[in-house]
Amino acid sequence: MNGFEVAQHNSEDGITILRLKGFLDAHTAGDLEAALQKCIDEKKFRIVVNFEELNYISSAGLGVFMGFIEDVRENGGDIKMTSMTEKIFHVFDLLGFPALYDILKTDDEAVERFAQTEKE
Amino acid sequence: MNGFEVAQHNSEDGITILRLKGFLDAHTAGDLEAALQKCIDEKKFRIVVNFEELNYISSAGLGVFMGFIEDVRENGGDIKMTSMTEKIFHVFDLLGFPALYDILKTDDEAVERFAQTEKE
Amino acid sequence: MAKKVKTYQLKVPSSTDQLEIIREFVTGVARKVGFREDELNKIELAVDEASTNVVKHAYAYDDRKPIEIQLRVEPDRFVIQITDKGKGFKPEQVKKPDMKEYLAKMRVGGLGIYLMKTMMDEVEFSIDPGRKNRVRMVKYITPETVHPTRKVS
Amino acid sequence: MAKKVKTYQLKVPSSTDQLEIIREFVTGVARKVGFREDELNKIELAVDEASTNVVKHAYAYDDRKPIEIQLRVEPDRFVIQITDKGKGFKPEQVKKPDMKEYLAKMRVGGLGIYLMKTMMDEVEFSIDPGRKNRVRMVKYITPETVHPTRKVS
Ligand SMILES: Nc1ncnc2c1ncn2[C@@H]1O[C@H](COP(=O)(O)OP(=O)(O)O)[C@@H](O)[C@H]1O
Ligand SMILES: Nc1ncnc2c1ncn2[C@@H]1O[C@H](COP(=O)(O)OP(=O)(O)O)[C@@H](O)[C@H]1O
Repeated sequence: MNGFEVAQHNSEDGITILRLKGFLDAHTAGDLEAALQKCIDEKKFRIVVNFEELNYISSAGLGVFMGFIEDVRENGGDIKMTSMTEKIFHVFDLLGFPALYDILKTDDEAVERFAQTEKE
Repeated sequence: MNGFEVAQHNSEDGITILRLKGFLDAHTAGDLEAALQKCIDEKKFRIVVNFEELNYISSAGLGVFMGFIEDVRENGGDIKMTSMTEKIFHVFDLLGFPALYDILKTDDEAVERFAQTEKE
Repeated sequence: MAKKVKTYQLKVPSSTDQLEIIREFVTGVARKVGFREDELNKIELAVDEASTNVVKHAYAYDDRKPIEIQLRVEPDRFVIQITDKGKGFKPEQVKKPDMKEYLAKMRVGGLGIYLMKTMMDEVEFSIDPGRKNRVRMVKYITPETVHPTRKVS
Repeated sequence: MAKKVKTYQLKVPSSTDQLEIIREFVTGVARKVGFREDELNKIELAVDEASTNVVKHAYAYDDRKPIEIQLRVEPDRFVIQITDKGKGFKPEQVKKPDMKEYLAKMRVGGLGIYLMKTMMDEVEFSIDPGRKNRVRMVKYITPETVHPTRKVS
């Protein structure tokens, strides 16, 4: 069946990209939590989460991001979100998440955004 | 969801090709029956059934072919089957259908086979 | 002639690894009803949230307990009932989350019932702790929610 | 410690347009058990044939009647029970089709029970006409039938 996967890529500019795939619900949220916790443990606070291949998200999945964003930002980093399908964006949008998170079209835009913040 | 479709193509050499798609079970067998009945009614007795995009077949689907083969052959025609996936062939094979039906790799082979019978 | 009503029932162990089977069952029936893709997505999410609550809150992750989903397809509505025999709760005390405050405080949970209410046309709880706690959610069958090829009665 | 058994139950109207939902439910659970793709195909076909028989023979296409599918995942076996309250039949009088004769005479039906028996490890009927007719089919969970990553108990 479907399942859920997180693939981690480390870009050369010290940014970590997490590519989500499949179905993010109360069953699989723990996997995302583990992946984000690993970033924190390794002091990788500049995180891009790519949603391109994510087919589904429930509030359990949304909650994971809420659980980490504060910690990440306090350490000078951020969680930026990219490449959401309309279906997924709809849920984020409905809950007003765009007010709290940077939601961008592409990973490049997210990386660019990190570079800008650096300069400031 | 899945459903079932039959697409009919008439080749120039008077052969009718039926391309099956989707799931052939007791619910959808009637659609195949209607398509074959239409061939008979139009006196198209040289029939190629292409299974390439058929994902599933149950005995209700197998039964449809049994219901027409005699009639078709008595009229000098045949039902030849092509492009089965391993999954589908497995069911036909298990029941010994290859002894009764020409099961071929491609539509071209089936057309060729019809041409040969013509010459004999 | 009486209008036809079709009923469906699914009973699975109460654990999060069943959510996928539950979602597929409900969307399978809802797709057959003729609901549009975006309505299917809403129904799927509402059912997931309600089922997750049963697993988490009603039974505290005890997978020996059953979760029961009942569907009724009526001429003008699709009715989903999710039943547990768990500890129950006071739905009237669950506040609608203030999303501004929610986001400001970066809370982790508390969105499930809100999403259910947003996704469905009716959401109603009936609670009898330990015996029968049930959430009943309704999606109307209208020209807006179903495919045009489906004739709405 | 007692070995864990998980049970699942599905109840849908008895009509052929439910076959897809039935197949998806059973293969969904069986996939979770860890069965290999070819075993999933066999289970899917056996369940379809048994369910088709209920729709066709037990209830003669009366879709107000329910068809019930029960699944049990035991440590070493996957048990499927399909129950109807229809007219029943005498399973011992259903002859194994002679495929040579079958093909020679180009018969149209009569393959369902044969396929069920070929696809599954055990097939057993218990008949009580009008009350409870049940076919019980078993697929063993062995290193041959499940994926290597799944640990067989
Ligand atoms: N089926 C249920 N059984 C018991 N309590 C429930 C049930 N559904 C909801 N609740 C209660 O309602 C509260 C709000 O639920 P919800 O909005 O889904 O948010 P969350 O599950 O994230 O807490 C839960 O925290 C729980 O106390
Ligand atoms: N659930 C059932 N209720 C009543 N009769 C049944 C049932 N299942 C099978 N039968 C009987 O057994 C016969 C053989 O079934 P089967 O091998 O599936 O072939 P077919 O359904 O094509 O006749 C059927 O014709 C029917 O008389």
